[in-house]
Amino acid sequence: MGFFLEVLIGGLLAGVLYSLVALGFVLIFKASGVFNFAQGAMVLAAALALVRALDVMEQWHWPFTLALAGAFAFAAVVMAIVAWAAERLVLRKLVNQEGIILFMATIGVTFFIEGLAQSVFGADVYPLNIGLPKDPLFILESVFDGGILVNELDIWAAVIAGLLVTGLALFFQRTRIGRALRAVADDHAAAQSVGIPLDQIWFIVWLVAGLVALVAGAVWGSKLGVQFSLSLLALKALPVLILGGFTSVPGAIIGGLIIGAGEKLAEVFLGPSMGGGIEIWFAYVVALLFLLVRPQGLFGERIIERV
Amino acid sequence: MPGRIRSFTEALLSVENVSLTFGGINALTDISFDIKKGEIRAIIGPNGAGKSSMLNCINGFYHPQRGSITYKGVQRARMRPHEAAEQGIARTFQNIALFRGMSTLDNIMTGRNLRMRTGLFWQALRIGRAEREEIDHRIVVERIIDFLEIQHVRKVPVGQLPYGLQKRVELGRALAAEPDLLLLDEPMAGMNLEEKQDMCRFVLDVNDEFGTTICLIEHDMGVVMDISDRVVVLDYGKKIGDGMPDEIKANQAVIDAYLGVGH
Amino acid sequence: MISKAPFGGGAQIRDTFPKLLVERALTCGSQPAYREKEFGIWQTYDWSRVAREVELFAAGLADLGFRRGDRLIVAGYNRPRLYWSMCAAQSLGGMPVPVYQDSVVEELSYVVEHAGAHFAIAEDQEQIDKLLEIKRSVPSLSVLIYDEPRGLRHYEGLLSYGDVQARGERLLATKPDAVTSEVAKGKGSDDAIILYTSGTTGRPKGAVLSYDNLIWAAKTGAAFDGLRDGDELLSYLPMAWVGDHIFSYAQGYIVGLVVNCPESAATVMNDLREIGPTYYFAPPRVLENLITQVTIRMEDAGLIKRKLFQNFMAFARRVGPALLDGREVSFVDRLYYRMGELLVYGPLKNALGMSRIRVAYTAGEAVGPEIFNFYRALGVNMKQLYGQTEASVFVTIHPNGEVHSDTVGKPVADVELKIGDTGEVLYRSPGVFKEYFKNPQATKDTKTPDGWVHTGDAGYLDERGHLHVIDRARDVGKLNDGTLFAPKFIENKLKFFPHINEAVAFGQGRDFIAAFIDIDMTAVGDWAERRNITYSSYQELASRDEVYDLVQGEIEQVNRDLSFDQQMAGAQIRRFLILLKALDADDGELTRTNKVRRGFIAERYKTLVDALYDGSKSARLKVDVTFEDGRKGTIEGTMRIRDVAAQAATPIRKAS
Amino acid sequence: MLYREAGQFKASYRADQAIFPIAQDRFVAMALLVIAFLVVPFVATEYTYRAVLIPTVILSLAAIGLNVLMGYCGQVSLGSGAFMGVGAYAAYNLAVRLPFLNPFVCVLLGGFVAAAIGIVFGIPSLRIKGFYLACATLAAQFFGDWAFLRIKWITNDTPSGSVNAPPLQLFGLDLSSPTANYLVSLVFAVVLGLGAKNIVRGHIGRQWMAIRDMDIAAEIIGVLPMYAKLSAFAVSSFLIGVAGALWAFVYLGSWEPAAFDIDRSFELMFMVIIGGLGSILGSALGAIFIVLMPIFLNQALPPLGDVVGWKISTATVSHFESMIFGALIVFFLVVEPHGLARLWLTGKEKLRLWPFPH
Repeated sequence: MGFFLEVLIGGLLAGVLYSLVALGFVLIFKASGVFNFAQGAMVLAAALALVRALDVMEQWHWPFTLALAGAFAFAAVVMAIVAWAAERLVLRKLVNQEGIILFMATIGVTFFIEGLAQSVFGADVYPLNIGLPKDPLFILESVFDGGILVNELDIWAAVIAGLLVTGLALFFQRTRIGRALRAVADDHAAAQSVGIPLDQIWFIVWLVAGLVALVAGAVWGSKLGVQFSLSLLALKALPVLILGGFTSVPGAIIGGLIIGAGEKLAEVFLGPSMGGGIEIWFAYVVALLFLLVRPQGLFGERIIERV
Repeated sequence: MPGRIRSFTEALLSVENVSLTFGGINALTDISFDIKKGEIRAIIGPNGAGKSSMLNCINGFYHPQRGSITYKGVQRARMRPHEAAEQGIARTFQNIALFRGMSTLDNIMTGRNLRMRTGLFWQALRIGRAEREEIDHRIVVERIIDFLEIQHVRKVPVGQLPYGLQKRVELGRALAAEPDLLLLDEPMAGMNLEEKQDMCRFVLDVNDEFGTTICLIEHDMGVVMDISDRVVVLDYGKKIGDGMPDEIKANQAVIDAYLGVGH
Repeated sequence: MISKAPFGGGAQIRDTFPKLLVERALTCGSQPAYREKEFGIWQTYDWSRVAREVELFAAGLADLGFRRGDRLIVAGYNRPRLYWSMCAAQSLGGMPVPVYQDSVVEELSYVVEHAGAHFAIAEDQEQIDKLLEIKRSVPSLSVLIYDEPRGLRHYEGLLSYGDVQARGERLLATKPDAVTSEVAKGKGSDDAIILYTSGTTGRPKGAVLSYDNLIWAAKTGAAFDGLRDGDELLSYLPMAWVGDHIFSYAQGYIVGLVVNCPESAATVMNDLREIGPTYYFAPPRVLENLITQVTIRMEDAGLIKRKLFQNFMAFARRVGPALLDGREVSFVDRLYYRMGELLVYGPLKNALGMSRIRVAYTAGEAVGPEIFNFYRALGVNMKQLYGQTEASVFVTIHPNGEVHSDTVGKPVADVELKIGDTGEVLYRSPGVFKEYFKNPQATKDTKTPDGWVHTGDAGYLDERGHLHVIDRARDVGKLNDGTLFAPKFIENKLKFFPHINEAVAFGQGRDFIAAFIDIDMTAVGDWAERRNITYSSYQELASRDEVYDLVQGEIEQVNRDLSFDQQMAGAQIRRFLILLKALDADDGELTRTNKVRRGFIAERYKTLVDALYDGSKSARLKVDVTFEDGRKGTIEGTMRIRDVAAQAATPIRKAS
Repeated sequence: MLYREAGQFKASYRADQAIFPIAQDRFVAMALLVIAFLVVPFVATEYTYRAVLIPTVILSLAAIGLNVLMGYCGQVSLGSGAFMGVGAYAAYNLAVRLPFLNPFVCVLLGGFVAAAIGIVFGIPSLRIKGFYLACATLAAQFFGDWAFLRIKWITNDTPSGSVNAPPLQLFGLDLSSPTANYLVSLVFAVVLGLGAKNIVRGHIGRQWMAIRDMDIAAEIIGVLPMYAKLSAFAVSSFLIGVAGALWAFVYLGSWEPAAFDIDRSFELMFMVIIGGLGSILGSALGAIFIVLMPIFLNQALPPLGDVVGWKISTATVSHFESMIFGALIVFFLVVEPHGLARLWLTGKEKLRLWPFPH
């Protein structure tokens, strides 16, 4: 039982990180109807920018906090540039094309960003330390003997994710831009009425998604080290989206948790009997079965077809 | 040929007390009427009267919550659109629904697909049966192209055609299915007078040469009155008139609806 | 397609088209005879199919009471079935009477009545409607047959082409030789067809042509330009026109041309391109339109393409015709022309559907040399022919290697030409028509007892044996010394110059030719500007010395041309004056179609005409005019009269 | 300019519906075939076979397969790599378990197995569209990756997980030489490519395109979405599967699951987009392009780098590669969604209209 809980919690915490990536997708999809396959690549780019900048600044013997701040600032700027380029060079040109075309375009963007980021920042594995403690802790020792092992980093990750989500929630509810974004999600004409030009909105939303990617990159980076595999996170996040629905922030969170927990449990309890390594597809199969029952996802809106 | 009086007996399709709602909105309320074999039946009404919804019910794209639709004497349960097609119901759409990536010829050829049977293997070889079948149906389609006078755009992708021609191609695609019941959703919408007259001629010729029963929707009364045998008038999802064109012209409720009086 | 030989193969001498059809069906039954663009492809009918169609239709006609000598009106656009119906009528010893499909009810009605036809076949509803209207006033017209059923569903008392054939089938079942026996009775001397000439003056006249006429014409024409079995032809000109009847019908049977019928009049250009005929006829206006289209389309082309095009076309105009005529061309030029062929001429001919043309004719009106040569330059073997309905078309044609844009060629085999003392062209040939149907008077006027036919055209033969047609005979006069005087001929030569808008030549019954010149205000206007010659009004400009010099120069040029032309050398312009006012239809000086009304002008400007001939150096004009805004007024002024030196007659060489 | 269409009239529907209605095109096509079959074998070197010709030919076939699904039926798939794998492993298993079967028979059968699996993974397409479907196909991809790696039975329990193809021979003659490999692949590609072309211009192809262009209208005129979509999945997977089997048997010889991972899927998708959605010819052009581009970069970039004194490693080259591909995808989607094939057609039209501009 304790072991089960341990696995479960581990899974949930991993799921939080999936949610982080999924969030980026949702933001962009809501605002521009674009399924941004490049989200993973953005995570990679952000993390690379962050870690490389950090190294450089530490070489300059800046105090850690300052270096960290500087590095984040730099990474943020990089994401801003990415967002700007994406809007100016891709979205604007493909405005009111059907979704699938845009989707394929973002696959192109993915490859471009990956190539660029790696040729600029390098393609090795870079350990990232942003000061998050990594010690394992044991909780609930009173309940189970030996307690339950959780990684402190994961807890922090969860906290950060929590903050981020609340932040976004506030941003969407409270700020004018946030409301504008929601308006756009409903229909583009409405956006004009809010008084913010579409291209700006897209830029902003891509920027926000970029920042989310940065956070995700930072957390994953400090967990696994910054490396190419980060960009494959995108693939991890897809089932989350299918589950949660492309248009719902809470959906992303909950979907993330379900998938995270589900795949860990499956790996531990079913995996062995199936030769292991089933987590790479388990999430998908779950999502897929789910699709057939409820195509619009847990929280997505239903689409009514007309002639 | 205005004011022609033709009488028909056998009902091809009858609609009984059909009601349709979309999440609270009543698109259709308790509609009943019938379409007789061989006639030209018009459903008219101001925009948003529920005309298209009615058509969508008839060819199984929407499923009314209440009421029944009897076609060829069979009261039918929920049927999918392609089943309706198999039963000989073809239609055109208000805002043209052609296959933009395909040529005029191919678009009309798709109208024959129900009758084309050869399987993948023979298709891949494209010899013997497959090729013969293709040619046989091409012959039929060419007759239709000739009939609609669109020879000159035979091989042009429909996306490049002017609006009026696209409407014609769409009619051709419906005709290719050799339907018993042809549903036309605003065939003259957005046409100039000349195009409208052409379309009227085609509608009459179709009814005349192939004896096809036609049910057409229009929102402006003018044209329809001249070509249809009987007219149903809808307004806000309710039937407010049904009869010969002349009766309809005289019907006060109809006049009000068109003048926007009442409600 | 048919099991037994049609008509039982009874006929021996192939002296009628029905008999020729039998022969073709037997000897080359599976070769294509007719094609029609229908339902997206060229539906092809081979000879045995045609034979079968004709026999069935003929039988049907017979069953309907069509007898030897009856006439069948054929109304519509070129369609295989209409051609077949002609042959069917002939099978029964009847005469088809093709009519112009665009002729209005009145004209048509006259023809139907005059031909006394009981039968008519029409292409479609349009023609049927006309015939039905006629039927009311001409009750003798009893049987109406249609080809295209579209829209005729509710018409009463019509027969479809199919109905007739069905009747035919029934008849043949009981009486298998119903048609064959009739065909066997036919002789070459029988009347084959009546072609009504759309009368420019008075009622149309129906020229009756016999099989002998037509078969001679078809054979001679084919021999002249080496037409062969399987040559492709697009038949798009009115079936009522003798040319189409020879090319698309007679030569079909004689040579075995494949006759291709376009989808519709609107698609002719495209169909022409698809078929790529080897044998082609086009009236001058068609040729002109084509060139216009080409120029317009080239205008939107990029600079390089345009330059390329202009450059090569200019070159082609120099070398192309020479190559066609097989004259000496330097190796370099040949090479350059090959290049042009690849880059411009080939693609252009391809676009015009002329890639495969071996011989092309134009006739009718005079064709401008620049138009004519455009096609020769491209390597299209374009020729002029001169012909008439009464001659079964062929009188003269340009022989290969002797194509001169200023002549209409040499007489074809068996054609005798002579120039009447009035200068009128007369001919005699085996193709000469029998008579005008029910019109002995007209026949007598046109055809001399010994078989010479008056063309009504004035012309002459040069010593190359080429015929020049200069004018309608009735306009041609003579100077006192007896030299031929063809005013239109001279006026046209003058009008070739951009500065001359109109010209009026006098000379009938005078000692020499004098002319009024009406300058082209705009052309002369900017000519003057470029020489900064100042002027305030038309009158002033018209009386400037420089302008007189200009015009004089051009008149001398005309005289020089005339002098090359030993017939015309005597008829040169000796004096002229430039009118102070433009000739104007509002003043009745021109017809509404802008043709000069010579007589009227001679009257109105009598004083000036006299001045031209009494040797005075100037003449005074005072004349009422109507201005654009309709106000009346008078113009007066004095005009100088100039003498022009005559050129000595020069021997031919430099001509053409 | 080179076209001379006057006189090329069509007297039968068969002629009118021919793949190459224009004589000049027929000639070019024939010439290409002759070159590919008779000339190339005499000039190609071992390297060109291995690096260029064989990959191009086999991947063309795979691209045609994907194009059937994406370009003609409008169903996006990111799982084509896995389907190549299915074909490959199916063929492998048939070969090892039924040794009496000729390897090429196994290749074909592998295609059919892939078709079957394709239909299964196509079922979601009946409920879901667009990128939802894309995700579904990704599932196929990952499931494939996993199965090839973890299900030992598939790899016949080979410890390393890498498997070997049976020796290639037909009627006793050995086909292991590069030339033979090339010709074999070419035969498969040409024959199956022709078959695909025939299907897409027949009524089934029209049903696919109808679904692609406007699925609702298609259903209303009687197209069965299920039949249309699943048949597209089947045909597509069959072609891809055969290509996969060839890739394994003829090109790789011995291979590991990685040979059919998601990068292969993306590679194929790029071929289709760059080559031209909805064009058989485009698929081939795309394959040629995608195969040649890296080779070209590897040749061209390092020297260029030296010029500006910058040492370019192969890793960097591969990064450039993915940048360029990424950029190209966006470029084509923005500028010419119908890819190289459309560019080709436009050029051809210009030639036909020459000297006229339009």
